[in-house]
This record gives sequence, structure tokens and C-alpha cells, in this order.
Amino acid sequence: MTEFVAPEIDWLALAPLIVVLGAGVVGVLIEAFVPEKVRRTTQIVLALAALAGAFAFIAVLWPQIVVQPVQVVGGSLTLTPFALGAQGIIAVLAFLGVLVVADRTTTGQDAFAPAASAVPGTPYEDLARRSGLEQTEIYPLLLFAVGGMMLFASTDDLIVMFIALEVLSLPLYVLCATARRRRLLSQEAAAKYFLLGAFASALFIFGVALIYGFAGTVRLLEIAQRVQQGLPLEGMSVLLVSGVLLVVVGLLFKVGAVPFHAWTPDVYTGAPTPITGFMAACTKVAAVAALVEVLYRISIGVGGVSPDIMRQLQIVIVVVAILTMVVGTVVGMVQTDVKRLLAYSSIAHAGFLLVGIAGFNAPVQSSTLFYLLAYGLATIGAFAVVTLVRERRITSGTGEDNGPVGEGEGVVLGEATEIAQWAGLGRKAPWLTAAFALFLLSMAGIPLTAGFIAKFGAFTGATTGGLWWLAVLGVLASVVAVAFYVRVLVVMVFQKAPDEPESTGTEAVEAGLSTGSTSEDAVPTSGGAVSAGAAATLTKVRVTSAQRIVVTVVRSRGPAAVAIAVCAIATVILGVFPSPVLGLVEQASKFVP
Amino acid sequence: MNDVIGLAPWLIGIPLIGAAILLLGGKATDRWGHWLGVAASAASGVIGFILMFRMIGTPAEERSVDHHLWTWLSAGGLDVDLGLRLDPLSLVFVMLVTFVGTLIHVYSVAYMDHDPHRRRFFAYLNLFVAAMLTLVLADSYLLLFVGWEGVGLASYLLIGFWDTGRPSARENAVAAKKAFVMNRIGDMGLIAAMALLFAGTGALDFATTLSDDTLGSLSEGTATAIGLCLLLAACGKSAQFPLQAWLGDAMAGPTPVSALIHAATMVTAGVYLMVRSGPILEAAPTAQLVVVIVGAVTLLFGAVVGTAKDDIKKALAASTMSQIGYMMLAAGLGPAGYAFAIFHLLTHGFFKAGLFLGAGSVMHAMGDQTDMRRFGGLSRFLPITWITMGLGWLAILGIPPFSGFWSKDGIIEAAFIPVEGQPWRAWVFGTVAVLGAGITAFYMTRLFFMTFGGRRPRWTENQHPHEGSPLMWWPLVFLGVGSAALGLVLGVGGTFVTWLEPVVGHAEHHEPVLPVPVIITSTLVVVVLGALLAFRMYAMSLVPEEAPRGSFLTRAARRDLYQDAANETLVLKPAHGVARLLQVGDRDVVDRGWSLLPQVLSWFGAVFRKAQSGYVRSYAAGMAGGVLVIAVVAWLVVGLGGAQ
Amino acid sequence: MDITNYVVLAAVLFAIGATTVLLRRNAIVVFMGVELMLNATNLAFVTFARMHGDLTGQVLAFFVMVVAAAEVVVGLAIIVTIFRTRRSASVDDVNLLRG
Amino acid sequence: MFPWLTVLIAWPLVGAAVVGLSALVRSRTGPASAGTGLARPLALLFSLVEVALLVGAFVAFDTGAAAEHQLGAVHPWIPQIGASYAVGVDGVGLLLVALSVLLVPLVLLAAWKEQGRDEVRLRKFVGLVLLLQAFMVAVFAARDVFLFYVLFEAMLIPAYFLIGGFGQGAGRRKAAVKFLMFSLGGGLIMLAAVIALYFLGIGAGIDPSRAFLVDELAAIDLGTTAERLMFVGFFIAFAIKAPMVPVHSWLPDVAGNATPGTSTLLICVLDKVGTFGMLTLCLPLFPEASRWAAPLVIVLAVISVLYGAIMAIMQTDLLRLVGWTSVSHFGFIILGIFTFTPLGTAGSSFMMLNHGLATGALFLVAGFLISRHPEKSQKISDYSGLRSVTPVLAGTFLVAGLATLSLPGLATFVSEIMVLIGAFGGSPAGSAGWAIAAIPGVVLAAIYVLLTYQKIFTGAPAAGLEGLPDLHVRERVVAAPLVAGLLVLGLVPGLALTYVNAPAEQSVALTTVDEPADAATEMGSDK
Repeated sequence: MTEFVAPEIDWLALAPLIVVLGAGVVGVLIEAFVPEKVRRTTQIVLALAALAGAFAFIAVLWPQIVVQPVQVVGGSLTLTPFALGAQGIIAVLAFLGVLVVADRTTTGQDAFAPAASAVPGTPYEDLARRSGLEQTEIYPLLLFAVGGMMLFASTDDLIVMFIALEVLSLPLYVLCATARRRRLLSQEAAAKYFLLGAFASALFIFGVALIYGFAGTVRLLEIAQRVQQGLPLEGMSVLLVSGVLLVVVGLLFKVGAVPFHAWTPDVYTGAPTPITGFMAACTKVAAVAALVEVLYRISIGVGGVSPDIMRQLQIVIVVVAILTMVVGTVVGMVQTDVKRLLAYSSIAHAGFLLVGIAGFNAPVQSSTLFYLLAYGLATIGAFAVVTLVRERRITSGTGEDNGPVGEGEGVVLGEATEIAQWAGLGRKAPWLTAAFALFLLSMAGIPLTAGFIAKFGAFTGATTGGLWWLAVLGVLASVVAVAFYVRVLVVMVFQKAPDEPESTGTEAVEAGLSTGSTSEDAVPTSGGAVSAGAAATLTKVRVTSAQRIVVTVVRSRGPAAVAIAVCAIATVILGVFPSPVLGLVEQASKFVP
Repeated sequence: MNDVIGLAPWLIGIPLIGAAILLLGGKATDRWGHWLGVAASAASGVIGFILMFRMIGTPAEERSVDHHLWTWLSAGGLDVDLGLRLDPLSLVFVMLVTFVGTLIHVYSVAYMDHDPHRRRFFAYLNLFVAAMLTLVLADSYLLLFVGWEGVGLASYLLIGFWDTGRPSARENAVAAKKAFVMNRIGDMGLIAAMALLFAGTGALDFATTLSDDTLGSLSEGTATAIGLCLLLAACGKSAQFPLQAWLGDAMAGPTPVSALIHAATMVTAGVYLMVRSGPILEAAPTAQLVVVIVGAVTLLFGAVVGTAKDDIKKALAASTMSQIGYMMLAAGLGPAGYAFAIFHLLTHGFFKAGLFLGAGSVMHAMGDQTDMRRFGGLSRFLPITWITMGLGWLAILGIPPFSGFWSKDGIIEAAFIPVEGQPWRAWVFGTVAVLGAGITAFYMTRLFFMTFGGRRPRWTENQHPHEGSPLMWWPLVFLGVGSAALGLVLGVGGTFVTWLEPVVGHAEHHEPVLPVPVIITSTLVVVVLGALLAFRMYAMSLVPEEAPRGSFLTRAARRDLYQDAANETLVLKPAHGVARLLQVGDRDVVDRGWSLLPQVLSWFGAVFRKAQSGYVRSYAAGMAGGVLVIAVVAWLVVGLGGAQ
Repeated sequence: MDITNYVVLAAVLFAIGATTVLLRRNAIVVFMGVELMLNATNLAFVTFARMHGDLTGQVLAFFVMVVAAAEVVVGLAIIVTIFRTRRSASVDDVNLLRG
Repeated sequence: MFPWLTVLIAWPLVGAAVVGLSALVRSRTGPASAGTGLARPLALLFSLVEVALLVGAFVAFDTGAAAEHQLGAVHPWIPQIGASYAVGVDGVGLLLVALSVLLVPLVLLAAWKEQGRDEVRLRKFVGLVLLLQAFMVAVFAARDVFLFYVLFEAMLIPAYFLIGGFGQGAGRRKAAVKFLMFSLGGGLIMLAAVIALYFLGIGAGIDPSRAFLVDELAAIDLGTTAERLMFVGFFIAFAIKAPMVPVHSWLPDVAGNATPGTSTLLICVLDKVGTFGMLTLCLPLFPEASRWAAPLVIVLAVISVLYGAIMAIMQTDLLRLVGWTSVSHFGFIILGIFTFTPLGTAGSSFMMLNHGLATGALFLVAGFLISRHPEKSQKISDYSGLRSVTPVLAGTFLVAGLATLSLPGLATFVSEIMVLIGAFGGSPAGSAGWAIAAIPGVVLAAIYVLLTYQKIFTGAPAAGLEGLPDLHVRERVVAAPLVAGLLVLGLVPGLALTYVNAPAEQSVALTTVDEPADAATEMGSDK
């Protein structure tokens, strides 16, 4: 009769995860038991508290982890400084992201459909909207996603990594489909994201299987040891190489690197903007962290014993990095939609990150972390700004009421994401514009913003790895990138907003066409809301009924404004006095992940 | 000497301050401004006299004093003081500039009486005096260059004095610009010369650069280069061939300006530069020869042009050009010529100024009419002008004992002095000089009689010519006396030559190829012939009011022997073509080239963008394809790596 | 029987699944392709587990199944929503987002 | 000792902040658009105090050791990447700092009425100007390559908004973008070189936590190839800024579209960073490569001189014309630097100052002229005969023009003659020939200045311009200091030369010794 031996578990190390995921579970219960009036508030408070708590635990953990990494439950959770740093960054960014999500603005509507399951334009949906339904499930979903990300970034076990991948992906799939406006786009985004994501994770897991076949284990460090010991069987290297390749591909998909990037622009455009910001920032952190861990543990984890493997991986990363930078920047140049432009910019940034990672040396970890932080702040801030720039339709007769009307007459519609529509924003909302400009400059890597220090670190990493020519390529690519950020700057700051109604009206219509915007707000009658074809008919409707769409900036109810302010200030501080943060992340590269 | 040397800076300072007051003072100084100008000029004249007086008192070998004011430019081995050099040469100029200058100031008070901007005019005149004195008093090429361009500026301002509010305003402005730009072309030479000098001698001040040991260190090639560069500068400033085109147009300025700047002083700065740089030229025979040739060419050129001009000022300008040609020629002849170059410069300063002022008073009397075919028979109406100009006329003809004779004859004799190895030179240049004298006699006589002589007046009845105010004719008298007597005073016994010896060195006497009396008589004969010819044509017979078509040569001469046309076709047109080419090139090649970059990129962008088709399956296909491609690439590269 | 056969079979299944994803229009079928890929993975896991003679692989297979199940739930939900909106489950109809 | 430079850098920043905050004051006391607010006087006050501080700096500066970098401070800034806050100026740096400090109040005065009664735009304008000033002072004082680079790029942003936000020209947005893209392009190429420098420095055993100090980097010997590559990286950036043919395309557009005040700050001060960088970074860091590249650079410089001048002659737009003249002048400056003679280098350093004064005067006076035109036209052909209408304006313009054509007696002449004479004796092959080839530039200068003067101010007054007012007091106050400065420095150039001689000697010494490392070490050591 053997007695039960409880496993030794370092609960403190698990605490951040437990807090977040636990809060997620609690959130589900809240949906069930808390009365509707206070439900939303409770959820928000809970989510923010959970993230803050998680961050607190991380802060507590940090000193001991930087001294000695720990492995919990046999490595399923491996906390290196790098992993913990990634967790911390995810927590911070998620906190800001939740703030943006939680903001209902002065229109009193958040960005989410009252009943996402309802078919757009059906009476039921109208009913749901009128009765002011709200989907507060998004908060638990967000928490689950965050939990998945934190786990994703900090495990040594490929299977756990796979599960974490799903845990972070599935909620995101759902969240993508919940946009209040432009429902079709939102759903399409979800579908694409899901199908491609599933495909990618299938590749990933098959890769895991192959690696398992080679090594007989799915623990990265053990795999590395096997590699060191040499090949057990002839031709097994094929298993290893193709396996690692597939795994890396699976990760690169999440990172959004060319040629696995195709989902990024569509999903970023279709998803509700706050979610896009959250997704763009946090997912990238998690994915890059995981990528670094896999690559580095396998290649240099045990002293780069197998030059072939290392070499092959490096080549893969270099090739992908170049492709990513080129496509991201060059295609970004021809974008006309702000969200799409930001999507391509995130692709380009994936490229710059990879340039650093391709250096394959331990110090890169810290510069990568800093890059992720800088990028994440700028991204969340930028998308938060996007959520506040709206179209306002002004009809002769006050149209059917949907949601309370903001200041001034007319009805506030969805975001005005056409770059052309942003003309003259500088006069409408100077501070908001200034913040957005700051984020763009940071993304462009202009000195005295966080982005510059980050880019400097990335290119330095590549040069340390002897890839100075790759660094030069990166530099050239970032020149091109600057070009398209500047384009937006010019429109916002220097161009005057077009005044005469007709032009704006038609402009908005074209905008509607090009983004396939069939937002049910614009046309309550469900007839048109089927496909792009119908979108054309509904444009006729618009033009004939002399409505004009003007671009307005809705006031935030607070949270989003806070988020933007925090992002902006942080961006500047990290640009001018980065040394404290750099000092922190520098410790991250003390150990190979 | 040293007790009064402290006054030297005030030679320049006073007129400069005068100019400053007049320019900055604005309308407030309108009432008395012109008298301030006169006073300033006169004051530096007085100082000049004092210095002159003291210098005469000092023994010859101590007559060259450098007065250091402050270190001007000291960098990287180049040390240039802001200093003045007082020696016989510079003082001669000081006297000329201040004396003639003051007279012309006085004359202008009356001449510009009706001009609303008289104050500005006097400011510019003072500025000119200051700059000219800087030029001649400078003790280094660099400071000389300051005065050099300073007078250029003053001349620019004064030529263009009437550059608005008149029908001819634009032309005046263009003439002014032309003068300045052509001067600048010459200045390139001075800059290059300074560069060469610094590279060769490591200094720019006269004391160092012109001392024998430094020059000994210079290779003849360098010396020649420097000499030619200096010559270029001189040509620009003194309207010598081929940079002579601006002088004729410069007559657009008020007549006193023409008298002071474009006859008496500024245009002779080139000669001063040549004489001052004598040691360098002597180290470079080739350069000397070129100087002589330029002088000879110009003196003929000017003379020929002079014969055909009907505009009295342009005729005088041409004659100025030609007379400076004489000086240049002399300056190229070495020590034998220097003294006479300066001597002629001095006398010419007087009689040419007199002639110009006379012309001015004629114009004043005839309502700014300058066409001599509209004059005639003025002697009765303008007696003083008639007499004073007559003296000037005799002087320039070189009739003894008038001043021109002493200086010009010296030059002609010097031209006949043989140069060993090149016997032809003496003959050629001697003949040219004599010939020039003849032509000079012709056109000056023509000018004189077309203006004052002739059977009947050729002006319309409603004009009532009369002498101007005393302010105008007193200066004429002074200058007339000067033109008559100056030569006699300074020429007899070679007073002037010995006076200059400390500077230009002693010229040991050479015998001309012809005996001196022969030269003198033949010159006089030629001169008289020329004069008689002109007398027959313009005094005895009627002068048509409309210029006859004339022979080819006449027409050519009227158009300055096509110098402007030549410049136009040889320089301006090609230059403009080049400029156009550059302009188009910059727009369509450089600029467009840069703007091509983003275009190409966005083209690629549009191409890649097509890949984003919106179809899930194509995305998936892209991913699958990507996997394969990357795998292949990885394998290939490593395969190669393994192969190595 | 050589182990290679199993591995090859797994690979073939995986390839078939991938091809399905690439070629079929119906979202459901595409999704089934993904499931097929996952199952190929399972086969591989089990095979290798047997080869290495430890149970980890088999356990992993269960993990994969569970995850697959979870994916099915979310995936079908999304596909069905789209179907209800557009009356079509063809993945080629959802291409408003492009460029 | 007192950190003068830090104060000089910080003060305008404070000013910019205060001006920004003055918005709040206005909005509380009344409608923000009501007439002229606090912004202008505040900004002027700050810039004047800055001038006072500058005087202090000059007093504290030891001219005896003008070649050493003084008044500075070194503090760790981002030790993780080896960047330190290291400032210090030698004579040249001090003069350029002075230029950027002195021009700002004048520009503010000149732009006093420019933004009309639009209080918001006005506040933005002066705020940006002060911000730009802080950056400019800092960049001239930076003794740390990283710091220099950061400022080099960061100052583009205020400049960009100044160009694009306040110009008169329709094409000002394009011009701003063009400016930004050119500069950033060059800057990023430089970034690559900076990173490389970082590695070689650490490789050569420099303490990684302070790896960017110029003096230490100058002390190490980089391999020939690497040195040349990095030189190219730096030089391209500086050549674009300078601006040098053929990477000058952005300049005329900017000059033609920005406000004269902006152009003054931009072209007269900010662009000096290009030549200043060549002098204080390229030469000390890459002496061998500088010698290697000199022959080509000289040719390009001479081409710039003539090219810029000819293009200036062909211009029809007044401000573009002034812009082109700068291309020509920068050519002279670069020529002087890369012929490696003490005289030429000193001349170039001096010319950086003089060009600032002369071209600044020309830009501002041209601005006054344009502001008088009913349609604010910049076309030269729209003006005529104004000498009789606005004599003082005409006179000031002429003086500024004469300074631009470097008339003897004015400071510009001294520097130009120093450059030409110095270059003639330069060490790189063919210097003499190219120096001679550059001399026609002086004739072309005469043409473009006098032709412009002739077209605008002579002849019969153009219709509609008869009644134009002459320069009023404010404008005279703006022009006077510049003209006075040009005159004084022209007669007593020693005032400035004492600051530039020693540095010139030193940088020439760097490039003439055979073993660059040695020269570098002794330079590093005398700090």
C-alpha cells in the first residue's frame, strides 16, 4: 500500500498564472451569479485586479528568479528571468489593453456586439441593442487568453506550449467575432483567424510529434541534450530538423512573420479595435518569447553543439526576417486604412525583432524584451486612439435611434479608419493627435522615443551575431517604414479636414466600399448587409438620402484616456531615460532561457 | 615722419565716417549732408598734404613707412596686419584722389543740386574716397583687395545712382551690374594671385612678398602665373582689353562720377597694382610682355572707338581707356616705365577729370544732352568751360608744354627702349604708341570742335546754354590750371621720377632705338596731323546732325568694335546654355531620380498587396509553400556549407 | 512491419489533411482537414511512443484530442455564425477583407 | 566648474514647456484666440535670457585652450548600451552654439506678426522654435557619438513640423516630408555606422558602459576597410544635411516653402551640423578614411559651389534662390575642411558662423519683403523698382546680398578668402587645381545677388507696390545685429579666429600624421 506523495510545487512561481486563470474562472461564475447592473463593473474590476495581482507576484518573484531560474512541475513551467520578464510585460500590456476594452466613451457603447450570436440586421439584434445588452464575457475570455500567453511564454515543455497556444488562441478567435459594428468583417476575421490558426497549430503539433520521435521527449532542454549526444538512428536528423522547422513555423505564425503573416492584416482590421490592440501587443510578446526560448534552448541552450542545426535555424530566421521586413514595410506603404497600416507595421516590427533574434546570442533576450515592451506600448496606445476617432452621420431627419447621441447632432457610427478621413485631426483633437504621432514616431524608431532604443538593441543584436549586413538591411527597411508613418502624420497634422458635405459624404462612401464596411448602424434594414455586392447598393442609398458623414473624436469615459496617457508617457520615458528598464531586462539575459 | 604717421588712418577714417553719417543719418542730414561730404573729402586732403609735406622733408631712403593698426587676419600660418604703407607712390595717389576728389565734390554740390537724393550721392562719393585711399594705402594685397572691391562697390552704387524713377533706370542698373561683375572677373585674378603668393611666399604683405629674397625663392613659372593673375585683375579694374566692355556703359552714372571714378582715379588702380607689383613682374618677363601687349592693344582699341563716338561722355570714356592703355604699356616696361606710368596717371587724372567736368557743364547747359551732333558753337556761351576744356585738350594731345606732353612723351620714349633678345619690341610698341598719339589727337580735336567749334549751333532754339554756378566752374579752373602746368612743374628735371625712385627703383638710362629728339618731333608731327585732319572734318565743314552711315570701320567703332557682341556670343550665350542644361538636369535627373525611389517601392507594394487576396485558402497555401521554400533554402545553404 | 510504415502513414495522413485545407471550399470540410492533420499527429505520437518504449507519447495523444475537441467547439460556433449570416459556408465567400 | 552647456541646453527646453503651458493660462483668462497672448513675449524672454547665459559661457571659455572641449560635463546616460551624456565645446562648437543662440531671438522677432492673431499656431511655432534651439545647442555640444546621433535625428521632428506646419508654399507638406525622408535616410545609414563603431570600440577594449565617447573612440585604430565603410556611413548623413550635390534636392523645396524664419534656423544653423560633423566626427574618428576620400569630396564640394551658384542664378523664386546660394556656400565650407590646411579649416569653421549671419540676414530681409507684397508673392518677377519705395529695405537687402557675395570688409570675405587660399595649398592631390576651379564661384555670386537686386529694387516700381511701407523698427532691430556682426567680424575677424584656429590646427594634425591612432591618442589624452 504505497502512500500518496504530494508533488513538490513552487506555488509562488505559479502564482501569476493561477491568479489570472483563476480570475478567469471566477469571471465565468460572475456571469452566472452577479446581477446584470453591476456585472460589467465587477468584471472590469476583477480583470484589472487579477492582472495587477499577477504583476505584483511577478515583481515579488523577480529577485529570486534572476538569481536562480526555477522549474515547476518538472519544467512544464520554467521561469527564467526572460520568461518572467515576458510574463510581466504581458501583464502590463494586458492591463492597458483591458482599460481600452472597458472604455464605453461618451457614446455609452463599448466596441462589442450586444449579442454576437445574433445574425446582423435581424429584429432580434435590434432588440438586443435596444435593451442595452452587453457581453461582459469578454473579460473572462481576455483573462484566459492572458493566462495562455503567460504560460506560452514560460514553458519548457512543447506540449504545454501547444496547450498554452490553444488557450490563448481560442478566446481570441471568439473575441474577434464580437465587434459591434462591421459585423461581417468581424466574423470574417474570426473565421480566417480560426482556420489559419488551427492549420498553424496542426503544423506545430506535428512538428512536436516529429521531435518527440527524434528525442523521445518534448522537453526542450532534454531535446538539446539529445542533440548533443548525437543521432540515435540514421536519418533521424530529418525528423529533428523538419520537426523543429514545423514548430518554429507554428510560432512564426503567431508572431505574424512573412510568409505566415497573411492573417494579420485581415484579422487586425476585422476585429474590434480594442481587441486588435490587445492582440497585436500581447500575442506578439508571448509568441516572440516562446520563439526565442525554443530556438535558443535547442541551439545555443547547450552550447551550440550542433552547428548544422544552429546554422539551419539561423538561416530560417534570417530569410523570414528579410521577407518580413520587406513585405511589412513595402506593402504598408500602399495602405489606405489606419488599422491595416498598423497591422503591416506590426508585421514589419516582427521583422525587426527577428533581425535581433537571428543574432543567436544570449544578450539578444534583453533587447528583445525591451523591444516588445516599446512596441506593445505604442501599439496599444495607437489602437486606443483609433477607437476614439469616429464617423458621425448627420441626416436631415433624425434617423432611427441607435445608442445615445454624442455631443452635436447626428449619430456616432463606427471608427473612421480611412487615413484620408483623419485629415485635420490635429485641429479637432490636438492632444490625441500628439499622442498618436508620438506612437507613430516610436514605431518609426525616431530617437528620444522608446522605439529607437528598441531598434538600436535589435540591430545591435544582429551585429553581435556577426550579421551586420542584416542590420544594414534592417536599417534600410526602417527608412521605408518611416515613410508610411510619416504619411499618416502629414494627413493628421498638416491637411485640413474637407468641409463641404458632398465630398465628405462620397468620401465616406468610398471608405465604406474599400473597407467593405457594412456596419448595421449605417443601414439598419438588413437587406444590404450580405456582401460587398450589396455594399454597393447601400452606398447608393447613402448618397441619395443626403446624409453626410463627418469625422468626430468621441471623448473617452476615462479608462482609454488613462491607457493612452500611460502609453505615451512610458514611450517618452523609455526613450529618454531607458536605463532603469534596460537595467531590469538586462538581467534577463543572464541565463540562456 | 613718425610724429604725424598717426594721422594716416584718418585719411580713410574721415570719409568713411562721413559716408556712415550720411547713410545712417537719413533725411535728417539732407540739408547739410553734401557739405559734410565735401568737408570730409577736404579734411583727408589736408591730412594728405601734411603727410606729403613731412615726407618731402625726410631723406629718400626713409620715405617708405608701414603703419601697423591691428592684426587683421591671423590663422594657419597666414598673418595679415591691418596696416597702411606710406611711401611716395601711395602719397601721390592720396594727393590725386583727395585733391581731384574734393574738387569734384564741390562741383557735385552744384551739379546734383536738383537731385532729391543728393545726400546719398555724397555718401557714396565719400565711400569711394575712403575705399580708394584704402586701396592705395594698403600694406598688403589682402587689404588692397578690400579697397579694390570697395571702389568697385562705390562705382556700382554710383553708376546705378539713377536706378529708379527714370526711363533709363533699368539700363543704369544693368550697367552698374555689368561693371561690378566684370570687375569681379578680374578680381578672380587677384584672389588666385593671392593664393599663389601665399603658397609661394607664405605671406601677403608687400614688405615680405616684394622683398628681393622672397622673390628670389619664387620660381619664374610661379612669378609669371602671379603676374598674369594680377594683370587679369588690373584689366578688370582698368577696363583693359579684354575686360574693357563695362567702361562705356559706366557713363550711365552722373558725370562727376565719370570724372572721378571712371577717369581720374579708380580705373587707374590697375596701373597702380602693376607698378606696386613691379618686382614680381620683373621676375617674370613673359608676364611683362603680356602687360605691354595688353596696354598696346587697349590704347589702340580705345583710340579707334573714340574716333566714332558721338556721345561726348562715351568718347571721353574711350579716350580714358586708351590713355590707361598707355600707362599699362609703360607699367610693362619695367623700372624705365613705372615712373612715367604713374606720371601720366597723375596728369591724366587732372586733364581727364577736367574734360569730364567740362562735358558735365556742357550737358548741364544743354539739358543733359550728350550727343555732340546736337552741340556746336558753344564757345561763345560757355567761355570758361571752353577755355578749361581747351587746356585739357592740349594736355591730352601732348602738346608741349602742357602736362600731357611730359608724361606721354616719357612713355613713348620708354616704349622705344630696346629689350635685349627682342629687338622687335621697341619698334612695334614704339610705333603703336606714336600711332595712338595721332589717333588721340584726332578724336579729341573732333570732340573739342564738335562741341565748341563749328559754323552754326546744332541745338534747338529754345535752349539757352549758360555757365553753371561758380561751384561748378571753379573746379574747372583748378583742373584746367593743373592740366596746363602740372607737367611742367613735376616734369622738368625729372622731379617726379626721382620722387618715385624709392618705390619703383632707379632705372639706369637706356638709349631708345631712335634718338629722343627724333621721337619727340615725329610724335608731334603725327599729333598735329591727326588734329588738323579732325579740324578739317569737324571745324571747317558742316557736321551733319544725323550720324552718316560711315565706313565699316566707323560702324564697328561706334559699336565698340563689337566687343559686346563678342562677349554675348562667346561667353554669355554658352554660359546661359550650360545653366539651362543644369537647371533641366537638376529637375529631371537629380530630383526625379530621388523621387523615383518611393515610386518604385510603392509599385512593389502594390504587387505584393495582390497576394493579400482575401481567400483563406490562398493564405494557407502561402503558409504551406513558405514551409517548403524555407526548408529547401535551409537545406541548400547548409548543404553548401557542408560542401565547403 | 517496420516503424517507417507508421511514420509514413502518419505523414501521408497529415499531407492529405493539409491538402484538404488547401483545396476544399466548404469551411466544415476545411476544418475536418485540420482535424485529420491532428489525428495524423496522434498516430505519430503513439508510434514514436512505442518506438521509444515510454508512455509519454500516448499521453500526449490524449492532450491533442482534448485540444482538438476544444477547437471544434469554437470553430463550429464561428462557422455556424457566418453561415447564418451569409447562407453559405464557402470559405471563398468570406473575402471582404483583402489588400 | 559650472556646467554652462547643460544650462544652455536645458533653458530653452524649460522655455518650450512654459510656452506650452501658457496655453492653460490663456484658456483660463480668456478665449485662446484672443489677440496676442503670452507665448511670444515669453519665448522672446527665454531666448534673451539664453543669450545672457551664452555670454556667461563665453566668459567661462578659456580661449587659450580653444582646441580642448570645455564647459562640459560627462554623466552616464544609458550605461547598458554605453551611451553617456557627454557635452563640451571647442572653439568651433562654441561659435556654432552661439549662432544657434543668437539667431533664435531674431527669428522670433522677425516672425512676430507671421502667425497673425492665431494664438494657437503662434504658440506652437514659438514652442517648436525653442525646442529646436535646445536640440541644436545640444548637438553642437555633444561629445558622445550616440548622444550626437540621437539629437541629430531628434531635431528633425521639430524642424519637420516647422516646415510643414507654418510654410507659405503650397508644397510645404511635400517639402517637409522630403526633408524628413532625406535626413532620416542619411541618419539611419549613419546609425549602422554608429552600431559598427560601438562594436569595434568594445572590441578594442573600450569600457562598454561608456563606449561612445568621441575622444576614446578616436583613440582606437579601426581596420582600414571598416574605417572607410563607417566614414561613408557618417559622411552620407552629413552630406545630405550639409547639403552637398547630388543629395541637395530637399533644400530648395524647403527654402521655397518654409517660412523665412524656419529657413533661417534650418539652413543657417541646423544644416551646419553636417559640416560640423564632418569636422568634429569624421576627421577625428576616421582620419585615414578622410584622407582616402578627400579627393572625391573636394571635387563634389567644388561642383556644389558652382552648381549651387548657377542654379541660384536661374531661380525665379526668391527664397529658393537664397536656398541655392547656401548649397554654394556649403561647398566652400566642405572644400576648406577636406583640403586639410589649418588656414582652410579655420576658414571653414569661421565660414560656418558667417554664412549663418549673412544668409540669415538675407532670408529674414527677403521675408520682410515678401510679407509686404499684397499676395505675399515669392516670385522675383512680381517685384520691381522698390529702391525708391522702401529705401531702407533695399539697403539692408543689398548689404545682406553683399555679405552673401562675400564683399571684402565683411566677415564672409575673410572666411571665403581663407578657404580659397588655404585650399590652394591643400595636401590632397589636385587641391590647388580644384581651389582655382572654385574661384569662379565669386563671380557667379556677384551675378545672383546683383541680378536679384536689380530685378527687385531697380527700374520703375511695379503696379500695386508703390505704397509699400519701409522697414519698421522691429524689423530694423532684427537686421541690425546681423549686419553689425558681419561688419565687426569683417574688420576684426580675430574675435572669432581665436576660437577656431587651435581646433583647426588640431584637426589638420590628425589627418596629416601617418599613424592615425597616434594622433588620436594624443588628442584623447589632452582632454
